Parts: sequence; structure tokens; C-alpha cells
Amino acid sequence: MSEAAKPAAGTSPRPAGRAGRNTELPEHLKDHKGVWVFIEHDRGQVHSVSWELMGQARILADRLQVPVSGVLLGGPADPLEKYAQEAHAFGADRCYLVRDPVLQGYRNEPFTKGLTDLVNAHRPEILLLGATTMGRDLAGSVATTLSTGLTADCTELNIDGRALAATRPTFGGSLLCTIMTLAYRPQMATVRPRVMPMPRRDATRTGDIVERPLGMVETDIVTKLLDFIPDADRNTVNLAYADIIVSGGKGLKNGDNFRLVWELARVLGAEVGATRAAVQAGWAEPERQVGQTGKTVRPKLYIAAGISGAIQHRVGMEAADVIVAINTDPNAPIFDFAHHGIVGNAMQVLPVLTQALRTHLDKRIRRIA
Amino acid sequence: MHIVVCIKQVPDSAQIRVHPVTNTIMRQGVPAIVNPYDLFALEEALRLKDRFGGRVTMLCMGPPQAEEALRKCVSFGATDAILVTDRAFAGADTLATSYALAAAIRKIGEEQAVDLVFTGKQTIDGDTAQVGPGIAKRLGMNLLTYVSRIVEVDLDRRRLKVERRAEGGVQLLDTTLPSLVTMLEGTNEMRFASMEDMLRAARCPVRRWNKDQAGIEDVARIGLKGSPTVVSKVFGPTPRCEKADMQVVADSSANDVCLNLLQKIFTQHPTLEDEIVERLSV
Amino acid sequence: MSAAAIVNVEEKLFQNRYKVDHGRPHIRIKDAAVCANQCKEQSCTFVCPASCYKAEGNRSVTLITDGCLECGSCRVICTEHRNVAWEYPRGGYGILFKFG
Amino acid sequence: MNLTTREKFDAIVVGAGPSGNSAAFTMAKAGLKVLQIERGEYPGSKNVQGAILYADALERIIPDFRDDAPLERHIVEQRIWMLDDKSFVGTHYRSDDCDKPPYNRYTIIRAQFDKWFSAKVREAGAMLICETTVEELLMDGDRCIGVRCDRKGGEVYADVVVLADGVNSTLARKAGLHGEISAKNVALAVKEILFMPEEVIQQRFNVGEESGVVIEMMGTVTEGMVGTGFLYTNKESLTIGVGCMLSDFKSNPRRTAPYTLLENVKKHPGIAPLIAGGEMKEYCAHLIPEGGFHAVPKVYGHGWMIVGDSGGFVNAAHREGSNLAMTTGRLAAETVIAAKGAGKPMNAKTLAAYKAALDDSFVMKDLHKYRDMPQVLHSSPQFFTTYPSLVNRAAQTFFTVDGVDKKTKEKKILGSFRSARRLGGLVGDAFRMWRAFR
Repeated sequence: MSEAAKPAAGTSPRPAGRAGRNTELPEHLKDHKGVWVFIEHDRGQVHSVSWELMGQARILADRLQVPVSGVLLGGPADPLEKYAQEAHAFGADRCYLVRDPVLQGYRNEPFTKGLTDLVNAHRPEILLLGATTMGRDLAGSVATTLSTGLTADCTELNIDGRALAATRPTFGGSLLCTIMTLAYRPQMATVRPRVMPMPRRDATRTGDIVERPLGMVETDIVTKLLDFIPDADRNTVNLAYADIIVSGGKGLKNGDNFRLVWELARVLGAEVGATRAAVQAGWAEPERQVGQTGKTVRPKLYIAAGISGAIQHRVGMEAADVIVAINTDPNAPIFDFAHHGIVGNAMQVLPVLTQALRTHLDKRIRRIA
Repeated sequence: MHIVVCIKQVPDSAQIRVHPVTNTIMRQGVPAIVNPYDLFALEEALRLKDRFGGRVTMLCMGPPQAEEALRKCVSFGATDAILVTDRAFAGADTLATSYALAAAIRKIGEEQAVDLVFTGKQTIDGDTAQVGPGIAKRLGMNLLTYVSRIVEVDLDRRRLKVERRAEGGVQLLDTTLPSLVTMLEGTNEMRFASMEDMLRAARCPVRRWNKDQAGIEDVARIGLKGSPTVVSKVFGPTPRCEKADMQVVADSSANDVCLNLLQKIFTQHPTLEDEIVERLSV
Repeated sequence: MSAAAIVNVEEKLFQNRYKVDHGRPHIRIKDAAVCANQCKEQSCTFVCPASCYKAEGNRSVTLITDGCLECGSCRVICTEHRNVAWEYPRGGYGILFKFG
Repeated sequence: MNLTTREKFDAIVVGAGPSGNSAAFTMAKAGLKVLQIERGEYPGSKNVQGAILYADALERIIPDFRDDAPLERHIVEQRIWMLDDKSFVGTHYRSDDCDKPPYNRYTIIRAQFDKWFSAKVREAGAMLICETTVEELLMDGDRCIGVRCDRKGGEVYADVVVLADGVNSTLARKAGLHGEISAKNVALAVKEILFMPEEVIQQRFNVGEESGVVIEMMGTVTEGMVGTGFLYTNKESLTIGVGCMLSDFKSNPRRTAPYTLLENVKKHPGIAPLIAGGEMKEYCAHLIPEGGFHAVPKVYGHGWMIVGDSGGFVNAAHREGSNLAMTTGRLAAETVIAAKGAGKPMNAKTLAAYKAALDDSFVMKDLHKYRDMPQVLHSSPQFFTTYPSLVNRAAQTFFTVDGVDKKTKEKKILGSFRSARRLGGLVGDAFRMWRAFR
């Protein structure tokens, strides 16, 4: 974000043209057309953010009357054609494929060359990537190579005139700002997972595939990928990247009741979090503390048991997609921002919820097996 | 071993408040601090210096008062500090910033070859995480972002092995020096500086470079002119706090309440249920 | 005076800037038994301006130093029992006044 | 830091508040090798004050401070209010002279002001290290030879250590130079800073862009505890606070917490409209020396001196603190400079000159004048409950036109005073107040 972004007072948009800055699109860039989405995949699975972006790209492209294309880079073991079909089902008109042994497993150097060459060859006007560790790593070096503008971690994309208006949080999320790349192409943006809605999948849709060689050999590449260690095998607490979190607070009254939080978490395959008071009381390790002086988390589901919801805790977890709160006090502050509230004693509700969940999931698993 | 650590002085964004009524940004009393992510990078660099000896040079691009941030880094144990400050840099976005910092690192390399460049994962005001990749690209250095652990450094064979966070796991990467590393937060804990370093930092002059001393050739690529991105407006988020839909256990059995809750959540978020089932059946 | 509505000091403390020295609380209760058994008024539980001292149900007093404003009142008013081991936090930690 | 290269300074100043900065500035200006150690992230991040700056004390140290010091508003109106539950009786002093430079009193924001003052200290040549807490004095017998900080190799040595470490005076206490402060000799004050547009402040207090109003208040709002409230106008914010004797807080039967007391002050009908719409951005608490003359400990000894709040140098009756702090800092520095110049050792005999300088300055003269004030206020809480209510009710009776003849009203007012305090009480109170102010 540019350093001189003097926050404008209130919501009055400041004129984009400013002294010393070119804001008109030069002639030679006018032929950039089309909205591209970099489809991120790893170990046989496409990251859901790519499909969310495909849905968003469809909306932007329809507004600009241009095609949507997916970009797939991968090695021999990656089923790129299958992914391309998925991309067409989610709205892509075309998919660009670059297949090469050196692209087996993400490394910055080959992926940057592959994506940059594709962009220079087919000249899109908008390039979207997921704001994952892979997406942000790749976007940074591609944008530098192409000397174009990149807006990171966007929460909203729309078209203003013919240019992309990307809105993103700044100053740690306390503010939002809208950024545009007026005189450079392609306009690049990364978008956070689970921010854009998942589009409807239409299996009948089709689209073409354009293949392109990478033009790089392993010896050109310095960095070697030796191994991949999945999180499940490591016993580190990574609250920041957890999808589901079950947290306990002072309302659980003592340490052994915290066991109930662990049992529910095990059934959900979730991480266990805690409030400052619970950590101070020694019921959970400091790495599990969620809140102003602990971790900030953005899980899909956050279950808060015996937590009043003081502001110091709220700022650490209010970005969760679904917040379930269990508290004996009906006007505990947490009920003001939770999605689902249960007024009741957490020690009583937790085991019942764990059991209800187990029976529900067993029914589902039996139906599949 | 010569390591360059890039830092930025940023406003302590946790203290920024948006006035609920007028929606203006209240910046009074928001002190400037060293970007917290950069301190993880500095600590990692200092640990390598403790092990292999050598120099840690701090580099910062910013206004004159950013000298305070550099002096603080020297007090943790960095050898010396360079502040790249010039009116021409004002308004730079990440592309222009990476151009300027890359030029300055090239200049530092002329005094003593640089083995490793460290930056923080991102800044807390920009949050873009693009300056690290930008510098690496311009200097032709290997880029290792979101590094959670330096596994092994072999100065003789000029090799470096790191663990890099990826989605759902950690990559083990092996590469050569020189490299640019951005450190993940929470990987280490900043040391409590010794008295000797505190006194040395209070005395140590912070070198100031303008754009020429920093080796900038193309003035069109720095500051506003070198910045493709334009901020068109800044505004406060609309707070969302509608009341939760409540159920009370007292009047109906806990079991009904829980089943009702699960039913509501899973209908609203079908993908959530699939993922839980999938994770359990694997 | 209007009925003393329960004032939520947490809302006030949230506005402050604070650097927690994890695992190194700078103030300690020397002997918890003294608070529970010998101290009747337990005045620290209402005099402390950051409400760090909380009277638990079983007459014991618990101390959480996050948010402490380092005024020293708890040390001074614990005159009869001298049961507060009071120190300033490590350099740079604790409360960091933006205005003061 | 091994012993051979042990760091030695002419003087070490502990603390970067008004007294510490004044001492360090004055000594550095005179060419002494000074090390100042501050425990906060930057000078000001650990300091709290109501926050009024008295210009004359600072003028003697940095005469042109008005050119670049961060000052909020110069004070043109002083209000003293006596509060009852629903009303107040106020006397206001406002003068056009106060609106003519050089201004005499300013409201300041300590975090910014101390940072500015500290920059001046560094410009003068002193060396400052922050984020470092001095844990104890290094004593050689009864001689202080340096300090030990909470960092590896934290021993630093000096000919004299100036203790400007604030009201808790931890270092002197640990070294046994004086005992624990007594709850009767300090007040606990809590305050908030409320931000609002400048124009709103200017309208509500009828002041210009640079001028400001100060309100001191006492009355039933402190629930019978000996204490006062205050409301100061800053550039784009208001400071609202209340402080009572710590001993009173402790023995208050209603066990009211300081923040509850502050909320009650903010809700008082006389105050609420003035602060309406303010956005609270910080809540502070601090102890203020109130013991006066009798509470000032021994302030010098072999190799050490005490300045500012650490020595209890606050004139509570006139609510003056920062000027005493700066003056004591300057006088201590001048003593060290003179001794250094004459090549004298920094022993008790030489440093006695500091106490002499204090005695013939306004510092000790004022403290001596009000030496009985704390004791008088302590023993007569009626000044904080009965009299404010009486005065308010008297005003209500006096100003309500209800057909009752003035003679009866007069009798009723005098009757209310007599029944509340009886003649003996009234005379006793008057005499005690007269003696305390004599």
C-alpha cells in the first residue's frame, strides 16, 4: 500500500490523479483483455479459494464483456486436465496449461517464469491469485517482474470505469482502502480464502485448453524442494491456520472441565483455544491464548464455551465465519456478535453437544461408507 | 557472514481507532514502532551472527524520524544501521520501495558481499508482503517466504536449508546463498538486549543515504512516479453486530438445543460439514 | 449518588497500549494463605484502579497483572501484612501510555 | 561488561520525567558526562500527570521552550467548583492578562511533552537509554557508586546518582534511604482523555484556538473521601479525573473502586454536558505525593540525591507538581556542577548545598507554609461533604424566588450551617483552615 496514503477524512473519495503520477492507460497496454485466475493446487487437491476467485472473475468479466481464463501450472503427477474441467464447470471459458517436471511441487523460480511468460504472451488485463502462502509468494515476484501494480489480501473487487477497484483492510483491519492500478497492466490482486462466495458448479459448461511449454530445466533452478511435512504429523499448535477452534474461558470454573473442550475438539478435528484468564489460571498453554494479547484467528467455526466475550477476547476471534457461544449469562457481551447462542451451563452443554455431533457424524459416515 | 535486515517504522496500528460517529481516522497518540514482523527477522539474523560471527546491517527506507527504529535495532545487537531517506521516495508503493531497497542493498554489497537478506513477512500498516519478493527478484536472489525455521547454514558450500510454511504443512527447501528470507511470525522471541549493546546503540551514528548515495539510477521508478497502485479512498469498516439467535437450555433439554444448533449450522454451511466428515473418515 | 452501576473497567483498559511480559508477572502475592485467612478487608480487590486483584468465591485473592497501571497502590495499602512483592516490569514492558 | 572497561559517568539520572530531564539537561549543558536511564519505551510512556505546565520553572532551564515545545492550551480561566449530588457552586477567575504572551500556565500531554524535553536533553549531550529498568543502587557502605539495571552486564558507575524515579521512589526505598510511603501521604488519582473536535471544545468553554480552561472540583462526588476532581482542556481533547487520599480509598465503607468514582464524576449534571460525545482513548492511574513538608525524606547523601516526586516534592494545596519537579532537578544539577567545578568529592557534606538551595527556594518555603494542611484535611472530612452540600443548598434557598421573605431565608441558611456543624464546629473549622493556610 503506498506509503503516502494519507487517509482521506470520512468516505469522500480523493481524486485519483495526483501530481507526479501517471494515471492514464498508455496506448500499447490498451489491448490487454480478459480476467485470469491462477488455480492453486497441491498434492491432488485444488485450494477452494481458486474456485471462489473463478466465481468473482466471472462477475468482473461479464461487466467488462471479456473472457475468463484459468491458469494451471504443474508437474506430470498433477491431473491438470481434470482441474481444467473443474475450472470450466466453475465458469472459466479457457484454461492455460504449463506442464513440466520442474513444476512438480511449488517453487518460486519456475512458477514465476511460467506465469510471467503466459501473461506476456496472452496479455490479460486482470490477474487474480488466492492470498495463500503460495499465492502471495508468487504474486509478489510476478508483479515485480512485470513492473505492475498488485493489491494484496483484498476483501472486495469491483469494476470502476474499466479499471479494477480492489478494496482491502489496512492498519491491521481497523480501516479499509480501495486501490486501483490505472496506468499498468495486468492489474493484479490476491484475495483471502473464504471471503468471496463459492460459485455454483455447472458440469455442463465446457471450454478450451491452451498448452504451453515452460522452457526451463532442473539444472537452471537453484532451490530444491526436499520434502513436505503435513501439519497433522507435527504436534505444534497452529491456531492461526486452524479451520475449527473450540475455546474455553473462566466460565468453565476449573482445569478439569477444560477436558470437555478437548473432547469436543477431538470429535471436530479442531484446535483448542483459550481466553487470557484461562491461560493465566494454567488450564491451557500460552500459545493457545486467543485475543488482544494472544493470537488473532479466522477459523470457519469458533465455539466459545464459558467465555463472556470481553473486547480483549473479541478482537482476536470476531473474524470467524461462524461463532457459537455457550454462556450461563444471557446478556454476556459475546451474544452481541456471536451467530448462534446457547444460554446454559457449558459443563452441561459441552458433553451433550459432543455426543450429538458424534451421532450425527457417524450417521453421515455410515451413509458414505 | 554479512546479513542485511530490512525494517520499516510503522504506526502501531492496534492503537488506531475509527471515530464511531464521524468515521474519521483518529491518529492521535499512535506511536511509531518497529514493524513487529521485522523483529522476528532481526532475531533470526542475530542468532546466525552469534553462531557464525560477522555483521548485521540494518536497512530502512523512511522519513528522518525512522532513525529511532534503526537505533532500537542496533540496541538488540545489530552492527550498524543505514537510513535511506529522501523526499523523492515519498509516496512509494511496494514496487517503488523494493526498487529503492534493492539498489541500497547493492550499494551495501559493494562494501562487503551480502550473504543473506532478511525481511519481515509483511508490515502491519500495508500488510501486502510484496517488498521481500520484489527485492529478491531485482537482486536475483533466491526467495524463501514464510520461513518458519532456518534448518541449516553451510557457509563453505554456500548452502542454506529452511522450513517454509505452505498450505496444510511445511516445505523443506534447500538452496544456495545469497538468498532473501522473510520470517514467519512466532518463530522466535526477541532477545532482551545487553547493557553493552544499549550503550553502543545510544552512541552509534545512523548513516543517512539520499537517493544518489543509495545508488538510485532511474528516478522515475521511485516514489509516486514509480508506484503503479493508487489509493482512491480510505474508510472505516461498517461494524457488524446483530444479536445471535439464542436458545435457552433451561426450558428444553440440552440435547434438542444441540441438535437444533447442528442442524442450523450445517444447513447454512454444507461445506463445513463435508470437511469435518472427510477429516474424520480419512 | 446514583446507584453505583457496575463499571466495566475492561472496556477502559482495552483502550490502553500494553506490552505483556508473558510468563514474568512483575507483581506477586507473597503468600496466598495470608490473603485468604488473615486479611479481612481485602481492600486491594476494590482499590486497584485496573482491578487486577479479584476476590474469588473461597475468600482467596487472585492477581492477574496484565493491564496493571503500575501506580503502586496495592503495595502501599497492604500495610498490615506486607504481602505484595511489587516491582516495575522489565524495561519496555507493561503499560505504555500514549498520552499519560 | 567486565570490570576493566566498566562504564563510568560523572552522573547517572534515573528517570526521564520533568525532574530527571531538568537535572540531565542542566548537567549535560555544563559539559558533564551524563547517562539518563528511562524504563519506558520512550520518555513519557510511563509518566502520568493531570498535566498543567508552569512556565516559570521551565523558563529557567529552556528559556525559549515556547518556540517548539508541544503545548496544548494556555490557561485563561480557572474554575473552582463545590459539587453537591445534583448541583455545583462555582467561582471562576478569567482575565484578559492571561491571554497575553508570555503565557504563565499551559495544559500539556505528558507523552509528547516528555519526548520533546528528552530530545533537548540529548541535544545538550546527555546519553539516554530507554526500556531499561534500574533494579537497585550499587552501594559501597553508605556511599552510592552506581546502579544495576535489569540487563546483562547492567552495572554502570558514576560519581553521583540522581534519583528521579517517581512517587514510588523504589530505589531509595530498596537501599533503605527512606521507608515505605504511607497511604496517608499519597493520593490515588485516575483519569481519562476524551477526544472531540476542537470547535466543540472552543464552543463549550468559550475559548479561542489556543486558550483553555481548568476546572478543579470537590464535594460529595468523592463520597466523603478527602479528594478533588479535575477537568482540563487540551487542544482536541479533555482530561477528566478524580483523586482521593489512598488511605481514604482503603477505609471507604462503600468500597468504591476508583473507576466507579470517575464514572460518577463523569455523570454529574454539571460535568456530563461538558464531556458529552468525547471518545475515550486512554485510562490512567497514578499516585500523587500529598504528605507535603513532613513527608519529604532525606534527599541527599554520599553519591546520591533525590529529586521530583521521588522526594515527595508536590505542593498539594496549590496542585503544583511539575514546577517543583523541574526546580528540584535544576537545583540538584547546579549543586553537582558547582562541586565538580571546585573538584569536591560528591559526599554528603558537599551535597548538603542542594538541601540549602531547596530551603531558600519557593520549594521548601511553600511546603513549610502548608505543612499542616494534610493533617487538617485528614481530620475534617466535613470540608468535602458537609460544607459543599451546605453551600449548594444555601445557594438554592438564596436564589429560589418563592415568596418566602429574605429574612426567613437568611435564618434558614444560617440555621442549616449551625445545625450541621454547631457553632463550636464552625469556629473550630474556620480556625483550623486559617492556621493551615497561615
